[in-house]
Amino acid sequence: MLNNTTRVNVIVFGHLLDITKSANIAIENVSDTNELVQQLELLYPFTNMRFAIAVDKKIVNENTPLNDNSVIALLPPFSGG
Amino acid sequence: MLNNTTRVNVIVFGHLLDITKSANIAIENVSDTNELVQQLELLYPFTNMRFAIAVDKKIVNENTPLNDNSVIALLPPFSGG
Amino acid sequence: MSAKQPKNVFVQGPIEASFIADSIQKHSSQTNIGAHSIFLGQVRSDLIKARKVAAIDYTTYEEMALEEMHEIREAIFLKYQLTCMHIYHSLGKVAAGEICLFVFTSSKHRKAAIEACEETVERIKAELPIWGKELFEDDSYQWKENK
Amino acid sequence: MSAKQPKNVFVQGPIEASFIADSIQKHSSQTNIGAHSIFLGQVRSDLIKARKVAAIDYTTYEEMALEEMHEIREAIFLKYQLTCMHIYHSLGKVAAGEICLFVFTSSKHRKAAIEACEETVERIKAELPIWGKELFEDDSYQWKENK
Repeated sequence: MLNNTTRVNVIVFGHLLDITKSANIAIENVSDTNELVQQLELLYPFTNMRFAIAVDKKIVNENTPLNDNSVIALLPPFSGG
Repeated sequence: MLNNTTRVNVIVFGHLLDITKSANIAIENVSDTNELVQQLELLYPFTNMRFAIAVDKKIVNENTPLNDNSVIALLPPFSGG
Repeated sequence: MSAKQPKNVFVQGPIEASFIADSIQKHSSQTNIGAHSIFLGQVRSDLIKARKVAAIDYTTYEEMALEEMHEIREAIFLKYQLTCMHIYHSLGKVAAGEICLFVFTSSKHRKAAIEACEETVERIKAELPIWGKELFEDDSYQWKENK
Repeated sequence: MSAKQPKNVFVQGPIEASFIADSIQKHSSQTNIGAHSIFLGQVRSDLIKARKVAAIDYTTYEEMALEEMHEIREAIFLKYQLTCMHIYHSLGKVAAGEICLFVFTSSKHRKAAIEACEETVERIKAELPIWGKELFEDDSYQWKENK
């Protein structure tokens, strides 16, 4: 099982795009959303940015396990209408 | 002052028109709205008909004196919109 | 823009969708508006004692209705932060499926427009001397009663 | 008529007044409708730190937004006696003065249409993953924040 690294696709929206510059980020070796956020914070200056996390199109409020096919979205506060 | 008879113009709306057949009725010798209603009830079968009375375009809820130029409207329940 | 001048609100016959579109379009130059709330009353073909409503024929006591409408308008403008308000009510015959009432409020933020529109509709129904005569398909009629 | 099928709600660019008129017109054949309630969101040219908003550029997480919208639609149909409900939101650039949101509810009596429209607008603003980027006249921008 050593070669079974998790690779998740992260989609980025709103003002977070100004920081990532890219709408799609691949992150490897993360098993849950807490680990994902830690990884992202190493890569990008996300400090003080407010955003929700959706896993497979559902917003999650607690640490959530991820698997190889998870689609994670980083969602800044909505401003439609 | 004997020849000084009050003559008021009564405008009729809605289902009351089905009874009066006329939209304008002249009524003489009435000094207030109570007297007017009594006169009208002698002329028309108004029993059990619900209507408000407007004197000079304002709905009156109490007996109101009339004068020679008063315009009285008989207003069944409104049903606009 | 102003609640000061009495305005006519009556339209002969139904209110057309194109008229509503024109009213909306006219507001595109007012770029301080963020929200519009619109209420439309449409004539229903209710079935009453096996007779179907084909149209409603509206009459009013116009002089009184315009004075009342002016009072309602002033009260609504005092109570809500509106940019503008437009009200149209049909007179004469309006067939089932056609529009007989058009209330249109605009404001910077949605709350004022939505609440002002709703209150205006309620006041119009309760306070304007307007009567609807429901004309049935068999040429009989009855006077409408609002709930 | 049905809340069962997911429907697309997104429109590229502004929502035109003629599109709104067509939507209204289409309901004239539904003679069981007595009331329509419409909410329109219009892009304001707010002045922010001496820069004027010229347009808003809307983006969405479409797959998620359509699922959320479907849930909102089902909840509203369960809660209110509606005849129908139509919702459109712009994507891409909408200039100041143009319409970016169109919510349209219809019912037999006014209460259901009015309340359903208001609740739907609130839920759209709070729950749909949509972001507005305010484009200023000087070509700078900022991300919009809803109150």
